[in-house]
Amino acid sequence: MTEPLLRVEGLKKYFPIRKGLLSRVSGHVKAVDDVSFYVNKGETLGIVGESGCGKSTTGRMLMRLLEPTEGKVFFDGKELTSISNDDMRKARREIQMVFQDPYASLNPRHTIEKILEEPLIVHGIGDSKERKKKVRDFLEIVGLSSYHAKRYPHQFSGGQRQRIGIARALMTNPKLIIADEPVSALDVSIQAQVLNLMQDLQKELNLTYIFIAHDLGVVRHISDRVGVMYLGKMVEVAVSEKLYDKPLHPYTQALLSAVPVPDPNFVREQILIKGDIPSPSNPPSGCTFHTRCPFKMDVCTKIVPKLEELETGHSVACHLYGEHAQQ
Amino acid sequence: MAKMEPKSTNVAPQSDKVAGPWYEAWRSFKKSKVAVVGAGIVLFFIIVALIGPLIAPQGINEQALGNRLLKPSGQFWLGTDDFGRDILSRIIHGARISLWVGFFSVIGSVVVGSILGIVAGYYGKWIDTIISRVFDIMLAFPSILLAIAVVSVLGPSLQNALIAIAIINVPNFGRLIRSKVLSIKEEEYITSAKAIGMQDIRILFSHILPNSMAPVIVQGTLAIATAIIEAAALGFLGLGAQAPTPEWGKMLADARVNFINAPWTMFFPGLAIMLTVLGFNLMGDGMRDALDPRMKS
Amino acid sequence: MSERKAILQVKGLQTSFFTDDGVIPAVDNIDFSVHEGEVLGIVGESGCGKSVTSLSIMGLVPSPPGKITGGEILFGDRDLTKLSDKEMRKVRGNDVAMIFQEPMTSLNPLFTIGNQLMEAILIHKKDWSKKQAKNRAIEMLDLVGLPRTEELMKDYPHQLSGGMRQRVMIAMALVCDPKVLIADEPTTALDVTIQAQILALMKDLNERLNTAVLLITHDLGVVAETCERVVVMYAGQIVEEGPVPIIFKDPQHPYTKGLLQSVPDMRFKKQRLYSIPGNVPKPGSISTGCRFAARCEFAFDKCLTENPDLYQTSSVHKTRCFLYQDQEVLTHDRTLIES
Amino acid sequence: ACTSDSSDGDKGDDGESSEPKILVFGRGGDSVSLDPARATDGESFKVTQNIFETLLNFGEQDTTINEGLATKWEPSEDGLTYTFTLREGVKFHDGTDFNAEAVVKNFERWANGTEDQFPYYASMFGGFKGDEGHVIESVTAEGDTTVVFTLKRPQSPFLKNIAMSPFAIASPTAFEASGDKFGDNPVGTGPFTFAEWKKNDSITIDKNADYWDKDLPKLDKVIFRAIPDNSARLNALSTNEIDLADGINPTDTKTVTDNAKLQLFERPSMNVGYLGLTNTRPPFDDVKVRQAMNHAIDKQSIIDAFFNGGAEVAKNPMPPSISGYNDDIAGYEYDPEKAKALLKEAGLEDGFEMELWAMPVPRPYMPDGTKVAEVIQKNLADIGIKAKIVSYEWATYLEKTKNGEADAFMLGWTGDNGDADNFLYTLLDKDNIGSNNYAYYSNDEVHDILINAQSEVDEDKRNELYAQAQEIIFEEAPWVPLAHSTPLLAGNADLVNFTPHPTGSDRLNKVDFK
Amino acid sequence: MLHYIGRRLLQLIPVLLGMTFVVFMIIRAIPGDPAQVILGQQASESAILALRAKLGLDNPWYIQYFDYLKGLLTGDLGESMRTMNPVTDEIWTYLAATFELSLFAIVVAVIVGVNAGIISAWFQNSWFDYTAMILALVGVSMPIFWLGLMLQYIFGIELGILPTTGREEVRNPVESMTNIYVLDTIMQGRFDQLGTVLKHLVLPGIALATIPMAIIARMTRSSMLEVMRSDYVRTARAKGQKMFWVVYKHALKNAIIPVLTIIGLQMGMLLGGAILTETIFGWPGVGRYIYEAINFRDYPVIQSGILVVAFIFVMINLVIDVLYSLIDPRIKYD
Ligand SMILES: Nc1ncnc2c1ncn2[C@@H]1O[C@H](COP(=O)(O)OP(=O)(O)OP(=O)(O)O)[C@@H](O)[C@H]1O
Ligand SMILES: Nc1ncnc2c1ncn2[C@@H]1O[C@H](COP(=O)(O)OP(=O)(O)OP(=O)(O)O)[C@@H](O)[C@H]1O
Ligand SMILES: [Mg+2]
Ligand SMILES: [Mg+2]
Repeated sequence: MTEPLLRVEGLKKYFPIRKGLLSRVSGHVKAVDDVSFYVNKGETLGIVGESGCGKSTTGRMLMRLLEPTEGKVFFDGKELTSISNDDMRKARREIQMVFQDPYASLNPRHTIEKILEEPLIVHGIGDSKERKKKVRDFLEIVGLSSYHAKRYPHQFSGGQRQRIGIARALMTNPKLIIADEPVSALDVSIQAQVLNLMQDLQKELNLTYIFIAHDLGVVRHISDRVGVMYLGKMVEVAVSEKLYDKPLHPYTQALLSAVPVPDPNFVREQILIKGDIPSPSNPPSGCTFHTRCPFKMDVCTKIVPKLEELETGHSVACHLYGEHAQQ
Repeated sequence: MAKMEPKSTNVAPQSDKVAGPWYEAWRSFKKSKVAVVGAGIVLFFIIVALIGPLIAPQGINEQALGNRLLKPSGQFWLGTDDFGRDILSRIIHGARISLWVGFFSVIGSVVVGSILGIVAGYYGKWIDTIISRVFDIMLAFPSILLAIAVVSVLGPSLQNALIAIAIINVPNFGRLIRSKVLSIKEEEYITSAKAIGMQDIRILFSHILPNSMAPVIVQGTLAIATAIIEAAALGFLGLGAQAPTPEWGKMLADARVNFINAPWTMFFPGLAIMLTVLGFNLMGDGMRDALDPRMKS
Repeated sequence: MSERKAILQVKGLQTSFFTDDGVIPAVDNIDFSVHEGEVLGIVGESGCGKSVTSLSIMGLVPSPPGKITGGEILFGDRDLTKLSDKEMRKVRGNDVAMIFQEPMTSLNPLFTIGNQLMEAILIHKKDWSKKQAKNRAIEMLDLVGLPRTEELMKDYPHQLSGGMRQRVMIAMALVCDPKVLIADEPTTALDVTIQAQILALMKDLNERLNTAVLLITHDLGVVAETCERVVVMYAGQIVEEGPVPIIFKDPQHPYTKGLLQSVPDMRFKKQRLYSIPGNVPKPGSISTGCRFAARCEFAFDKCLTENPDLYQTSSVHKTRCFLYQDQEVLTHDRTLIES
Repeated sequence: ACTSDSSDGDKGDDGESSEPKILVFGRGGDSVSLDPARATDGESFKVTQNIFETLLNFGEQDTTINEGLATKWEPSEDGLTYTFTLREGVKFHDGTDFNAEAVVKNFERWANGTEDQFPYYASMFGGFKGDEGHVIESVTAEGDTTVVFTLKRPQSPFLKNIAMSPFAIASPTAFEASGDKFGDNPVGTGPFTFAEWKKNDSITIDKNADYWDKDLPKLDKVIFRAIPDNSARLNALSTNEIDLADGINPTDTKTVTDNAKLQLFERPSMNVGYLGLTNTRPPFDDVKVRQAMNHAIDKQSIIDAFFNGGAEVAKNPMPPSISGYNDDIAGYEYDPEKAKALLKEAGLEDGFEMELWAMPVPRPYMPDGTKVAEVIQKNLADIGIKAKIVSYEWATYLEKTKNGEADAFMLGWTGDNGDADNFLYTLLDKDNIGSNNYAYYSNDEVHDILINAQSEVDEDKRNELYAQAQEIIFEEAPWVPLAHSTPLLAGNADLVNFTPHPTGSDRLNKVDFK
Repeated sequence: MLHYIGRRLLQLIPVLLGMTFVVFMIIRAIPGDPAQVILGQQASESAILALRAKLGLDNPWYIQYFDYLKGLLTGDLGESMRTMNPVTDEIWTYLAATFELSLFAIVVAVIVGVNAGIISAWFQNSWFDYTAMILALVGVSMPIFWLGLMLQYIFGIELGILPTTGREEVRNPVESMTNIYVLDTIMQGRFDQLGTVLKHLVLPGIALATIPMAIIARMTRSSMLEVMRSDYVRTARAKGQKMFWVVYKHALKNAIIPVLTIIGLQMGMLLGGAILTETIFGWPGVGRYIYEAINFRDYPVIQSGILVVAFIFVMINLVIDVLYSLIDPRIKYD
């Protein structure tokens, strides 16, 4: 197998909780706890999971916008986690990000032109004239017009702003785009426009996406493979057809069954799981899902299940399928 | 791809006018009656300050001891002081002094406060601790006492009063900028600037600073108001402008001996202070509403 | 279905905001009714006036700048828009109750759950003792499936998770047995697994207590799963109304159609999503003609100059589109579309 | 534990006199210490003057010598011994007897003290026991009522010194018992006893029922109240919150006289306000320039405007009320032309630039320094001198002028004991450069004259010497003497027998309400 | 909670220590010799030298500073150079006077300011709102010394209905126990005196209250407006609660938190910064005490006075923070 574009090994992020007089570290929020995955060139990896499970933290660590507590990130053969800050800064030309809130991620005091030109200036690409031209080109590519260049973010609708966010990510011809909930803030009809745009661009520019979302429908639509996260851990990764058709992890099953389907005639078998997500600062022992799991076994409270490939392209971290399955 | 979006957009009128954030702020500023009144008052005093010598009916230092303490009249609209000088003319000249002190002391504290605030907020760590502690110490002082002490060290004069006022306001701006920097640092567009690979210094100057300007401008306007009062208070205590400068606070102090027999000598300079300060306060309020979207209803 | 009595009727309701930038008709001439014991959904994109509609019913439109400028809201035979402040207070929470989108911020952070629940009771049951109120409150907390209710009464909102808070909100809305419960996007802020719990609870309560529910949402999935009838809003107007199975199977208004097609379905992968071009117009920026005309692929000249009425296309189905102006056009168009 | 405290003021309902007579005296500041020997400030003496008594008293409104606790005093021929006969039947407020022993103990207390404890003693009697300059050889009691002072050398103002407030006789029992704290609980023989001190606010003294003069005092209680601000004090007077106020602005004269409920008092002048010219700083090292300055300033209009006429134009460094005053001196008349001519002679016909220092606080000799400075500035501008008014805080001002940092500075002096020496020697002798000779004026001839005068016992000869000195000083013009002001007080119209004293410490024993 | 308070007090130490140093250096940088001012203009040179020696002013500054700190450690604030009394003894009476006045002012300011703010927010854009807010703006723009003088002129001189200086009718003095006269007179049952004491409080109290009142009113209004837009206020209204209770129960409790900060700051400001008012109204307060000490270069009084005022200021803020946690269950200090 050829080396994937991006490979992540044992990524962890523990946020210290400080307390007391000398702000001693009294504990940790285990936002991301030992996550490994890879993304092949040209494909889209979707990451889903409920709020606070560590999706964004993972995304940010890939670009070292957050320094990982542990773990390695390999991009295009290079290990990103060990290079200097300045080298990392330069490497960001190849990896770009699209953010959830298209308004908050655009500086309200800059014109669109300035916002889009900035990545080029930062990486010293082209002269002023070329840059301006490129800005206009990309505006057209994402479906806006060049006369929009002189405007300010607040003068655009949500969908248009997200197009600007995407255009900015594209300016430096990156190989990988990490999109953190790029459509969550958008209305359904606008969401479709942006999803289509992203798909078109991927084909045209041969992009690789990591697509973070909590909407399972959207993730299925856009992803080739999907990873499901729960409480800082990756509990299941599979090619999207397999995941949606035959989810293995009880959490994935519950999640899929909880999503309302826009079809009044569709009767699904609902697995209602009880309770709330536990706090990541004090995660349950063993399998972190055992507190809510309908199939809980003794072993689940003790041993952390490993993410293991059950069949090609389908990995799951659950004792139901491992060596303890017989119990 | 053309299919994705038809050319029709419902966004903003197609006018060529670039409605930037400052322009927007200006528009909502204009809409606020209070703000406009405030700006009007301020403008009035600025004009008075600029062309004062041309419009003042009399000179400021023309003593005519024969005309002492005359009541307001057709000739002396606001009466005369105990040197027989025209109070109106002196108030007109005083506008220049008060505005001068107001503006420059605030500019001084903004510059120094901003530098300290940015350094503290952006670099954090022990530098932040030290600067913040120093601010704490300064803020724990009763500010007027601190000003008095500073002027006492430097010697009473208008210029030193200005310096003292600038000094006591430094921690206010320092803290404001620091907290602004800290909060803007967490904004998504800063993360996105980092994500495109932008250098720290550039982020600071191109993103953080411009976005912290709005509250500084608002705070600055309001601080001018306070600075004018503080300067007058120092003048009143004899620690500000020196005779025969027609500084309003000093005029008030000089008039105190005539408190009972010539109350107008005290009334009008005080009124002038109050009006100017009111103007700046109104304007600052209006600007806050215009610049702070949170306050918009 | 139609024999069920309408308990809440909204007729020609108009609510506008008088702002510095001009008058914004956030809700423009809408009619619908809520029947006894049913779950009626309102869907539409952000800013189309869903919340303003519900606030108008409650008499809670922020004023200034908002104001109900026309129409009537009949509860039984009383017009809520005409009630005095005092009379309206008796309706709120007692006859019509409401829960909001954000369970995080809808509870007062500085008072205990118990205090807030008992307040809701004692406002309307003036002759009740504290003890009675307390018992009732605990009973309601049990009803919405909350654990250790006695202690919960002494807890503050921040000590509860989002899902629990939303349950408290529901309990609080139901303490006085209202006839109608308005739920404005009650699950949008919650995670899917929690959303599923809450929706199940609401459906269950609706069946058990026979409270009519007006469920506002932008999630078509929620509507499909929970509601009997649905009202589709677009830019301050109702564009389509009818029973859920019919509308999902046979949407008439081009907007509804587009909306249904643009939702990615989790069950299967489409190559490409349908997308409605353009953006939702800003309220107040529409001059004449059909509000959807600019984004509509079927639009013709008339659509740009005249605003269509809400046409009755069957006994239970209404659509605001010239395509359905009369039956002829209707059938003509049907064939056209289906071909 | 005052045994003699019978008039319990407000609370006691003593049958006949229905209303206790209370005088509220408003003044500029609080006292520092009520131990007269330690105090240095006028506000303290104002109070101690009424709690304590001195062996000799000044005249009611002058500085002549009158009987006090001593009824007789006899200097020896050579001026080296003084014999005092003490009043009998006088008791301290603590009930102990006043006698010769007590007087001796007081003088011993001071003579064994240190400069920081009893500064006035040191400066009036030339130091302490053992010091070379110490004037007093011994103080001895001869019987109960006779005290004999033996001096090392004649001291002409000796009796005047004895009459000064700091040398009031305190109860030895009390000061021995309370030591350093005596100032908080003073015990004297005076017409009033100490009652209460609310710091920075008020001091209350009560009638001494056992006072040796059975007719006095008339008042039951006096409350000294600190109201720092001059106008506020006058307000308080007009609203009847106080009965008597000192430090009345001259400009308020009319306000007082127009008010039928008020009356104005003038304190006889014993001061001089002047514009000092630092004689060592160019161009003031040139006598021509100094004379020009003298001619340039229009003293009369200054007095009219800012002393409200309540002052006399000064031509000498001491006021006319003091014996030795030389009235033959003509003074420099206001004549800008002459001033210009003098400047021209000095080679400064184009004028020059200078700093004009103005005191920041009102003083009895100068009610409003900066305003007077403004007029002077104007006067100087008329002859081409550009003066910039400079002011410092009082403490700084004193230090800097003392260091000779000012070109020209406004200052003044109030006599301590009404003696010419206390003006001429203190202010203008070269011995006092770096101390009270702020003008750095140094003239050997003047010095010799003044030293001679100090031990000259013959009054006429002394006066002759002082007249000479004034002559020279006039010619040399180290200052521009400006005014001898008459400090003003105002009081309730019902107040009678109030006689303000030139030293600033008033005895209130005869004061009464109509 | 106690833990938190302890921590705050510990954190206070470097600040106060820093302050002592700053004050120490500043006042020694002020030209002017304490001995000279204390002894007066007419003092002889030798007396001045002797006093300097006695006050230890001849020692190098670091020794003086060290001595001062040593004293502080044992709770000794030093002795006034001028009166030779321990500062600890003296400052209490001044503090009490200031405390009484500021408390009166702040109570007036809070009662009027908070209610004006609430009503303005409740009836936003009504005539009451406009008038109150214009008055508040005029209030914050007021030079306090001018206001004080105007009040004296109008009420003291023109109308003659209120006393213009001091704390009491001096002819009928209050027997001071706590030196907070309102308290003293009540404890002694002297209600006639209480009346006059209150009368004396009115003018300086109003002068002092104006600015905080205006600031509090504005702050309350904007805080209330924000809270009134909040979801939980809408919830309360949706329950059918009366507007009065919505405002005074649900909204006020939330809105008061930022206002409390302002109240604390203003209270601190009044305690230390009322020099002008205290001078104009002849109030023997701590601001004037320190100001006069500056004029007299009474180093120990300046140093300790400012230290005490700063300490109180910080303590007030601490009390306010503790109040927060009582009001807001979300705030937990530990
Ligand atoms: N800077 C931080 N300090 C401490 N904890 C943090 C920090 N950032 C995130 N966390 C915690 O880490 C966990 C994971 O956060 P993250 O933002 O990655 O979640 P997410 O899956 O993206 O959630 P969402 O869907 O809400 O965006 C959360 O519990 C969060 O509280
Ligand atoms: N307080 C207000 N002032 C001015 N305009 C308002 C106000 N509240 C609502 N509007 C206008 O009314 C329109 C309808 O708002 P509403 O809140 O009902 O939308 P919604 O359908 O509930 O949207 P969402 O799904 O985002 O909650 C909005 O477009 C907005 O412009
Ligand atoms: Mg996230
Ligand atoms: Mg809504």
